[in-house]
Amino acid sequence: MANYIGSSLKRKEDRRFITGKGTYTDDIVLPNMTYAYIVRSPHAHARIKAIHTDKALAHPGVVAVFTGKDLQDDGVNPLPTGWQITDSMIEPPHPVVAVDRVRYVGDPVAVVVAESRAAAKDAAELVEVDYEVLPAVVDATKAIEDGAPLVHDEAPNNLSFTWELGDKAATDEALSKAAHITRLEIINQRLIPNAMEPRSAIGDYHPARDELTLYTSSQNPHLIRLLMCAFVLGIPEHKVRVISPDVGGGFGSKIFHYPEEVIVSWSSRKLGRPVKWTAERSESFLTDAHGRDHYTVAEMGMDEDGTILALRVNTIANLGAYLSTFAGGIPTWLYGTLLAGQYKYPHIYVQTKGVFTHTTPVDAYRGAGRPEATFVLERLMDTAARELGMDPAEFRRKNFIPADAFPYETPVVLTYDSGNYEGSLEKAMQLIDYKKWREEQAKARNQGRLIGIGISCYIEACGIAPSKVAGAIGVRAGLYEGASIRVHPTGQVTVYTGAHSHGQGHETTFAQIVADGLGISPDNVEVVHGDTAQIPFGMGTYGSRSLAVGGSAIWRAVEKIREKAKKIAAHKLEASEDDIVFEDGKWVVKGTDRALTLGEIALTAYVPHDYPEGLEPGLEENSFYDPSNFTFPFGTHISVVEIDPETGKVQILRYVAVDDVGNVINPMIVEGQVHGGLAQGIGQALWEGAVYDENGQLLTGSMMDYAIPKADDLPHFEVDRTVTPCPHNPLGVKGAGETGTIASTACIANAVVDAVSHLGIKDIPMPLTPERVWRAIHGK
Amino acid sequence: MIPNNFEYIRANSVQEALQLLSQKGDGARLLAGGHSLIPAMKLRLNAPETVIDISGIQELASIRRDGDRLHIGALVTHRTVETSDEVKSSCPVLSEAAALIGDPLVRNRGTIGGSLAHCDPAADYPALTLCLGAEIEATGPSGSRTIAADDFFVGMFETALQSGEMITRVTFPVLGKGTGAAYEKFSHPASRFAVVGVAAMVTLDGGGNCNSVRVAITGAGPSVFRATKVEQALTG
Amino acid sequence: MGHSIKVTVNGVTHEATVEPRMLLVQFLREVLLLTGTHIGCDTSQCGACTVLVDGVATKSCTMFAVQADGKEITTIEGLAANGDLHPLQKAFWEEHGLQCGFCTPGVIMSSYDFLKRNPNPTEEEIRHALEGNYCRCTGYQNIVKAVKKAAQSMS
Amino acid sequence: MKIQGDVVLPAAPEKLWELLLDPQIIAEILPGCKDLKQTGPDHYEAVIEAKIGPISSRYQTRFSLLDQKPYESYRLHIEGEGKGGFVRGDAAIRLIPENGQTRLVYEGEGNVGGMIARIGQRLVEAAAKMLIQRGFDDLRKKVEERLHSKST
Repeated sequence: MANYIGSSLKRKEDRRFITGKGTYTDDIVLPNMTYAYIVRSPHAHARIKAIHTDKALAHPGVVAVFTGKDLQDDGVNPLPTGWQITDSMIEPPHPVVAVDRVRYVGDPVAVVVAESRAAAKDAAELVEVDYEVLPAVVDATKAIEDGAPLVHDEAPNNLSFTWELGDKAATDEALSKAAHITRLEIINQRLIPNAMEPRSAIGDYHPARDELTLYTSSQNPHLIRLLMCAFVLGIPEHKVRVISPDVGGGFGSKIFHYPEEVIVSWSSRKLGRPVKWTAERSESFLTDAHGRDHYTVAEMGMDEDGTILALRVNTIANLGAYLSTFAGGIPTWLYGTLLAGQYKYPHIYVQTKGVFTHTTPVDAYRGAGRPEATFVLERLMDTAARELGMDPAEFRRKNFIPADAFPYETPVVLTYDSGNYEGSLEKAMQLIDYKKWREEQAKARNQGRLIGIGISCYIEACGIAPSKVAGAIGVRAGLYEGASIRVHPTGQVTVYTGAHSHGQGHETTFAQIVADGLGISPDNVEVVHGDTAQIPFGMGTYGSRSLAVGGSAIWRAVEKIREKAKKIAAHKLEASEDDIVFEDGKWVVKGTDRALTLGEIALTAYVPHDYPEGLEPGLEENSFYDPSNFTFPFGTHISVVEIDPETGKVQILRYVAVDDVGNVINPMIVEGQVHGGLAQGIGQALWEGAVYDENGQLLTGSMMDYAIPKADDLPHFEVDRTVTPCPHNPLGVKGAGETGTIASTACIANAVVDAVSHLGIKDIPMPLTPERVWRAIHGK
Repeated sequence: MIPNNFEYIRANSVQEALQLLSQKGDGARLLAGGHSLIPAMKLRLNAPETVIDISGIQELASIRRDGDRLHIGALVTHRTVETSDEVKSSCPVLSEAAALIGDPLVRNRGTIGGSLAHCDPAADYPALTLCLGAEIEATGPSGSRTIAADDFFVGMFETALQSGEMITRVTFPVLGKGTGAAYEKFSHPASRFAVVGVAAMVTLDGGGNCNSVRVAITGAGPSVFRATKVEQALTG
Repeated sequence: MGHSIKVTVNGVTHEATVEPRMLLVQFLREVLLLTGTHIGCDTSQCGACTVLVDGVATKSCTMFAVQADGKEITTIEGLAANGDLHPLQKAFWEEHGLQCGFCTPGVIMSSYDFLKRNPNPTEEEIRHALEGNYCRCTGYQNIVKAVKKAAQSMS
Repeated sequence: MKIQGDVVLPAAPEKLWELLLDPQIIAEILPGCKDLKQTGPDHYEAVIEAKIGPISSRYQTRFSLLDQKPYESYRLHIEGEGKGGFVRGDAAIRLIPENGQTRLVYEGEGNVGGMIARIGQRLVEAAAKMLIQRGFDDLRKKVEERLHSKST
């Protein structure tokens, strides 16, 4: 019997993708379909004085033109936010289509529905909007100043919330007694996710059945249905089916409930015809929720011998114009709680101000809060080590939480499940030959060459999360996961999971789990995801939760199937239940060669002629798994860079990633996740960054200006692992989807600064473009 | 992603293209490789009334060496320049520079004539053309004329081409013994346009002195220009 | 307004009338319903729409359908002959050269053209060859491996 | 986007003033200006066709000549909307006499919004400078022409 768990099985889903047979939302064509084009505000802040739609309506092929007022008059409610950060958090309404004011460039203003995309787009040019342009504010640090233009009248100083965590008094006191304080001012720049598939949605309403199907490129179909039905449209959930078919990447940006999902659903109900909307890339730049955008002042205090005493962090987080679905939680709970990192120090205080600006809403982007926390902490670790005259690896080692201290409770409310931080650091240092590179660096400096070595030791809290904890920290949703396993009479299996794959390979990983669990081939396991009509319930995929939570739910369902199968096997094999064991993929009478396979048992379950008394026929089980804690993957990444002193260009010479994500189901897929995460994290360090002008125009609004890493930008990554199983979920797994992003940004920034630190440079703001690095080197 | 509507006409010869140009006037644009025009049309930043597709005009798609001159037809793609043995042996820097334009897919369709006529301030070919002292053949209703590269690049997106004219050929010198040329480019990480690109050609005399130097810079001004002070400093 | 065109796509000749402004990618996706070719951007950068036009890898978003008149187009759907996967398709599968799959058809079609010209490429050459194809999932490492493997298996 | 610069015009401020406020001259020096209409004292409307390489955009434009201090200074405010987005500009213009000629100094803010701002980032500032430069070059020519035709 093959052991599928732990093997690099080729992905089951790939055949359709490599032959062009994937089905993404925009690939779906329905009979009688219409197309929506959305007129968007070109101004960051303006009052809408009037909207003239008559010319657009008269354009050939136009079916309807709707404005925000049409939706409002029809009882469409604003979009909800799903995370309440403080009791006093200010949540201004977020209209699906703007009614009297627009608050960012891209805010929907009107919707043109037509027989073709071309007609809709042509007619959209004929919609005339009279704006009274108002002053805008784009920088969160300026937005909280007195007299700044207000994004929402109900939010004075543009403040949605001030959130804090940790013991301020103790932290202040510890810092006041510290022998040395390292201070950094950090801008974690705004990023634009750019999943390769632009968002798309189709509303398909059947008047006779009063049923609505929404196809949407979402990571999160069940939650979208809940939010849209219960909060926005006020329609019965059981009459709505949300399907997220193949989704071309998400990285967080497709978690959220977007206006366009409501627009196509509502329009379809109005018109009785399917309505499709697909973003053009320039629309994606404006309207996909952005990521990061923090301004932070961080101070770390040490005693004489380099033991960390306390950390104080003040962050101003730009939330954009409205609160997106998880917006508040990212720069607070998913950020502040991670500031202990891998280190044992007693006092942390973090304060975050969540600030509205006239920019695209900001929400989770791969890593979501945790890359920002890692960046703050790991930049401080390197800077502090340098200031103390210690080797940065040594300084970290000195302050690590020791391997025997788990479970470990941090000063910022988390309890780490398991870890071996020294282990991953050691392994990474060996792999890259740290000592040799330090020698190389010294030699290079003598020759006027600039070589830098960057270390980043990270911790991640993921596999989000126990529902009870989620509730306590203001999440307006449970964070369990649902699964259902249906064993067909032939012994083949369909697995229904509430997790959603948009590239992560669930159809394979989950099949491996079920195959091992039930003694069948993964070829006989079909994984269904992304359809609310088929799956009991789900919380979607984000926060590296699919395997840890969704996989565990599947495992629980497997156990239930095994229990029932055991009863059937005992009956058929005329043995006591206690004597039946599951071995080598079969139900065996202990110590004999008498055994039944799943197929034999399943047939019996569906043709129960000879069957245990009182047992229900059929073989199908549901499970809802609510974890008892987050999982805490960790690791060490080390990079070596060389900077061309004449141009400031950074070249990555080596990149070693040692991650610990607990047990690994499919190493090939885990490595692939790490590679992709690295590309995005390195992208932030070196190239990516959203730039607005002071009037709120997005200047990096296309792939011509926003630099997404390309094949020849990136090095060959050396990826390895240590394995410290998660003690609290049945598979012993931790999340693996975000580690690369979390570690790599700080890793590269540390390497770049290390390369030029002997020139007296303490910090260079990201992205570390040639120009910025060159200016730093040449003091300009 | 959907341009405004327009009239599409395919021209099968230079003659036909010129007739259409004069007939359709200012509202007409020539379509060669399409990699500047079509993106602008997709974003509706440009909406020509008529598009005259010249991409199929065979007579403009060849490379020919004639003594110490290398003639490249206006519709020769970047990929052809990059891979042509004739170009590699006669004027290797051109091949090397062509290999740096955009990305391979852009190079598969983009043309030298299109690039020069478009005259993007950060494009690569203008720097090469200017540095190597190439000549641009412009053909209009009254026949062909030759424009020296030094006179061709007028400003941002502006050339010496007159309304009704089109580029039909670009003629480069064959680099002889003692002459070397190079192109170095610092690419924008997103667009791969030149943040700055420098083309230089140096001819040495028998004694190893610089007989002549030409240096052209792209990306650093409204249009490509010659770095005359650098040239003077290096000559002699 | 409409132009009659005759285009051979994956060996099948289609006749259609198209508006001049219809892009080749829209023709493939919306008229022929060959939705394996994707649209990832509107500035002709990402390469998700790459197909072969008379054998040359082309961004089908940067060519009008009317320009494809008389030409032979190959899309990802036409790459597997008689149901046998092309070595590139196999290699992408074996080396985990894809995750969400959205950029994959374009990457494969670009690689196809590239390997024809350079059957035995180095890693660096492969990386340069894929400069016009963006992938946001894989970090490119396994794409590079896949192209290399395909090259080996084709030689 | 900050806009600033200066240009020397071959006449004293007193002779220039009238020309600077002359709608016909304005129509001729605004690049791509068509259909200039006066909508009130010192308030105008025009269609401006901006053509810069690949980008060609029509703007429905309103502009005003404000805060006029004859022979010394005024403020030019311009607002336009078109398919590619919008343009807005506000510039203070000062006339400084210089040896019988005038140094015209302009300083202000220009904003471009919409698709052009997002896509044309690489080009917007350079293009704006070029158009302004061209406008003033044309102005100098017009001034020369007018003065020449008056003197003959």
